Amino acid sequence: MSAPSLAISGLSKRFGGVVAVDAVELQLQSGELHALIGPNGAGKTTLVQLLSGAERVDAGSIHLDGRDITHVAMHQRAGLGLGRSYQISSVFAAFSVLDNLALAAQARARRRWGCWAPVAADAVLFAAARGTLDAIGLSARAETPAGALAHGERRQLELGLALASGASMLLLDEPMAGMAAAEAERMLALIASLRGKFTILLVEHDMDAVFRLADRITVLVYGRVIATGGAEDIRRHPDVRRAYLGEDQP
Amino acid sequence: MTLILFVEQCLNGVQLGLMLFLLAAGLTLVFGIMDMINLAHGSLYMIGAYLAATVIEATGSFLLGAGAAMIGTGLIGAALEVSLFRQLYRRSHLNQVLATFALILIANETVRMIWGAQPILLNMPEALAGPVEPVEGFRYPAYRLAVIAVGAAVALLLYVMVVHTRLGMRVRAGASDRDMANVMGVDTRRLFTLVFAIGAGLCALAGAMLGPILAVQVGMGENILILAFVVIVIGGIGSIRGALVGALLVGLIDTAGRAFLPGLLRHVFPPTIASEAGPALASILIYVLMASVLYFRPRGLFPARG
Amino acid sequence: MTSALHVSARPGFALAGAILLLVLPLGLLAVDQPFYIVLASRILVFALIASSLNLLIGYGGMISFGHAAFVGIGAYTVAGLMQAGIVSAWLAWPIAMLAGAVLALGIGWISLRTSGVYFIMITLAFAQMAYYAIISLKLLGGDDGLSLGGRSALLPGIDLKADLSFYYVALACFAASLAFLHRLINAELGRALQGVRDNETRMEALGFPTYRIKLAAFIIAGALAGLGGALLANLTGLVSPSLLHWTQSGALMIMVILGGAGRLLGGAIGAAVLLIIEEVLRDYTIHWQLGVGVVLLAIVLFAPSGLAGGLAGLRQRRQA
Amino acid sequence: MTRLIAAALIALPLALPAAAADKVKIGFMSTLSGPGAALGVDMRDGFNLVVKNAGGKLGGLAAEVAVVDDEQKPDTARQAVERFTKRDRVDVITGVVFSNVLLPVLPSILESGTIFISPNTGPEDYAGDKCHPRFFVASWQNEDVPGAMGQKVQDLGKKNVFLIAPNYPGGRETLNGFKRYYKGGYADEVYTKLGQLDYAAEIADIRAKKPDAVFFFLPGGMGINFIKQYASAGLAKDIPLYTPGYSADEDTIKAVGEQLVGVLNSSQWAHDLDNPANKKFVADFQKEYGRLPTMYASQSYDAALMLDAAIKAVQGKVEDKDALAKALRTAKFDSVRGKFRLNNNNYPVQDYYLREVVKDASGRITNRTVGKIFSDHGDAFASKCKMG
Repeated sequence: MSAPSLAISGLSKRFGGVVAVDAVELQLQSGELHALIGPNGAGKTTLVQLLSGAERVDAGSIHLDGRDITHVAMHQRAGLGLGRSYQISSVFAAFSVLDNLALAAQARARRRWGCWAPVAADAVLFAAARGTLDAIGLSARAETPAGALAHGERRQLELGLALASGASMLLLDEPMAGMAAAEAERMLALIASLRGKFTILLVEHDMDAVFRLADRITVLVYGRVIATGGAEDIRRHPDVRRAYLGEDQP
Repeated sequence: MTLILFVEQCLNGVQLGLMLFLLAAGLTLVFGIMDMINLAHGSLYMIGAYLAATVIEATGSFLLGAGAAMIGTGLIGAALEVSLFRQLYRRSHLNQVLATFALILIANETVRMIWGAQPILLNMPEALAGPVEPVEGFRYPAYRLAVIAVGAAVALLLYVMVVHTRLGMRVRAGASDRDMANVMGVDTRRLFTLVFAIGAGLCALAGAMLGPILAVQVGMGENILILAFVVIVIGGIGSIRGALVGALLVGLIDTAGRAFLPGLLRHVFPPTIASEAGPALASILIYVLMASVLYFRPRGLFPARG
Repeated sequence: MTSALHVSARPGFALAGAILLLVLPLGLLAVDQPFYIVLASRILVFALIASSLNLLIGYGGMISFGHAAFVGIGAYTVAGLMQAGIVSAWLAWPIAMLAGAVLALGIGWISLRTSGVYFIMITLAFAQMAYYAIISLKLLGGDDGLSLGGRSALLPGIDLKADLSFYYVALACFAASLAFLHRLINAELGRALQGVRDNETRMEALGFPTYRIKLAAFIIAGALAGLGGALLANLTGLVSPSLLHWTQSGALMIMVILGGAGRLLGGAIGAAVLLIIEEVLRDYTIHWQLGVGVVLLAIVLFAPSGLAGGLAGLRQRRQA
Repeated sequence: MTRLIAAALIALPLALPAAAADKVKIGFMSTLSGPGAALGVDMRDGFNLVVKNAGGKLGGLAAEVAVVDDEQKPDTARQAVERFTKRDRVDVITGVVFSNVLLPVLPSILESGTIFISPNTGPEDYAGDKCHPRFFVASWQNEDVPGAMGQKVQDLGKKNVFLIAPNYPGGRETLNGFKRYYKGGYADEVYTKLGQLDYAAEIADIRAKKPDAVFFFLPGGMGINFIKQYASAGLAKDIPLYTPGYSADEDTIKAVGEQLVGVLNSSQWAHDLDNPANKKFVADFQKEYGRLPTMYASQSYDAALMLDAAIKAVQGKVEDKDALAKALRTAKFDSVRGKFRLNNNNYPVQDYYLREVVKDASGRITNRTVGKIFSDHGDAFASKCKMG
């Protein structure tokens, strides 16, 4: 096996007296779609926050492609190819959908300091943005302000931002949260299409989706990893059954 | 420096600090509970001082003047809260800053129209106009001592109110989590109006008591307002205890700077330079304190929220 | 246009504005009213300053309550240099911009680590520090301020003491600054800045160094405000600590909001409207500030997007 | 939008009437708000009294007096001066109370060719080599009045004096004037911020330093507060106060009362000076405004009289500023202070009196002239002035 794309070791985070993430060990192979599941309050979002750099790590380490990023600032992690989406859509409400994606494309091209040349005249950049626009199926909404999008569309844009920003590793925090069935299906297809092109850590509640999509699954309960493995292993894992179904161990 | 001088300057600092506290108390509650930046707080102080001056000149009674000013300004505050401020609570801070800045202009000109541009110079109440001699060889103006006593009493009263009464409990609940307080059935609308009115009344009390020491004039609220903001940022927005500590700190630093820095600087510079640089440096110290508190403990010394 | 964010200049509008501003003083001279040339210069200077603040408030979402500090340091730089015998505008004005930029770097370095209401307060605190620092400096006139011996020297043959030449220099500075701001907000940094205003966390997650982006905008605004201060010192012929007083910062914010935060011409329109209201009301009543207060309050309550925003809204409605 | 603004800018001046040649336009800029307001108000009233007595005229010309408030701020003054010189095109500007307001705007007034008559502050800057043919002082040089008091305190044999004044040119010059004639020792020399109203820290300092006299110069509301706080600290009985007349004049007496009784002060004028012009002035002023005039009112009244005489001398031709200036220089009028003439630097040469605040027979607290300190006194800088 090659060196893991993302390696998490002994990662811990506490808020006051509550241990939200407790000595988590996790490794993602390059190109893998790895699902992270667990009951409410298991610490999934906290883990994503720690990985993306939004929260400070108390203990443990995070390595991205062999590089220690435990204490690297959030924007620098993004620069190293770590992209994320948010559980609650976090887009640029005053920007049009296209401008949202253009901004992400600007991030990918690492262009920040230009003070003179108009970005709007940059055909290459906008071609990239339009590419993502087509990929996430929002071509018809290009000129709409993101704040005026429907919930499902905003989820699509949310993912689009992560895609366009040039990440190679995606942390997707419940991309289907609050979506209607048809929308969720489209999103699922979209994520499926990303498979193999990106290394993905997918946090999701929809078990059906998770078991269909994921190469491997990790189960987090009370901040601890109780199981990691393929879909079948997890389905049969006694600790997981107990956590989810309340089954007593014999 | 003699001990007497030191004690006297400390008392002066405490007196200034307690008056700042009266202003800061209302400001910090309004800021903490309603999340509202009210630049017009200083205007309430000015209005209170003018009301006090008018009643004192008409009746000759200082107590009557201070009382009438507190009630009158409290009512004005309540009316403002109901008519205007309610619409601003959910607005951005930028909008609040501008709307209340506009109120400053309106209040200044209205006062100028009613009372004229010349300052009103209040006299101290006759009984307190002289000095007292609490310790042999140490004389101190009776009026300033009275100001200290009233300030301390109000501080104590406020503390007891906030910490030990139902009203105070609601206020604290509101300061730490407004939505939760709402859910728990606290009638926040009435609570806000009440808190605002009390804050305005305290402003008026400060205005009335500082009237004879300073001057009742248009624009008197603007500089002291900024000091009050410094106080509440240092103390922690929403915290009465923080406001008291912050106010005393600012009062003492400001007085110490004015009293002792020129003397120290005079060893190096001629008097015109020393006496200009001294107070200015003391004023800078206050803002340095504020900036470092914001930098190292952004929530202030006594944060109201967790 | 594919990008809705892009602010395009309407050439006809810009040309008409330019011609008008160019012939305005000639018209005023024709009717023998040189005073209004001074007023127009004053408006141009404040338009420049307010536009620089608009970059922070309108485009960067940074509610800086201490912009007067940058204006003040620019003005004092020119006055101080003149006192030291350096009168060349080519030297003094860039140094004033540099001083504004350096002060902005220092203040921004610390202030930009805070956010929300704490940012408002800490910028206010720093501006007050600058205010008292100036008062304490006897070298720069302390509380009295400094009178300038004359105006800066620009080119042989151009005497800035003449109100007309000063007007055109102020116009040139304003136009250049506005053009620069126009390019800036459409360029990479400007769009990134607006992204930060809209959603800072997301910008960071996308890989933008948001702190440094804000700091860059802060420095640019500081430099432009420093230039504005340099012009202001030349216009009024005196600098005093009241230039840095917090109410000055408040007045600048008023201009931005009045005109329309986040609109290219917002600062300029706000400055013009506020100063003209002042000038007109002043002749009718000594209580002109009451009028300003009421207008301002009405705008905050009923037209929070400012005059430029209101006009744009009207235009859109007409087109729809 | 830009078009609108430009249109408004062009339209504005058209609405204003053009200047007529048959009147004299006077810009009266003074401090009418804040702690120094009482001074400006008295000066305005004194000036207006002359115009009113002459039926709205000065020197036979209809007088148009535009009164504006400088708010004691140089920036505000600067804009007001722009309006006076470039928009209203006044012939004469007068009224300024404070030197820190006057000094920054004086160059642009003089550059515009407008005449300035100072009814109050007489700065050192323009008394010596920078003296100017269009700058006149109708009051005194800043050192003169305190200088007289310095002489008196010297004569009283004081050895250890505490000095306090606001930190602005007028304040510094005032203490310099005192020090020019007082040769004893000093307990301290303190400068406060102009406009400061709470003197707790300084008074504590005085108590600790135990001087044998306090000389203070705190004009307007500042002085009123200082005296009250000084008395309430219980120092009034132990350490006597001395002051130039400005801080022991009728406005201060009205505000402070009893606590001022016995305070010695110096002045170039007093309301009990025995000359016909003064008797008429005091009576008219009291009748018109219902209060006793102050030094400020008398100076401003004299400034108006001086202008009146000069306009008469040039037979109303105020357009010729050189002639008007020359006429001002030699204007003959009955000054309320008796003997009065202008020195080669356009600053006064006059007598200086000692006054004492007393309670008179009717129980009224007021100033009484008790002696003369300087006779025919000119300032110390006139010799540096090159004007003939």
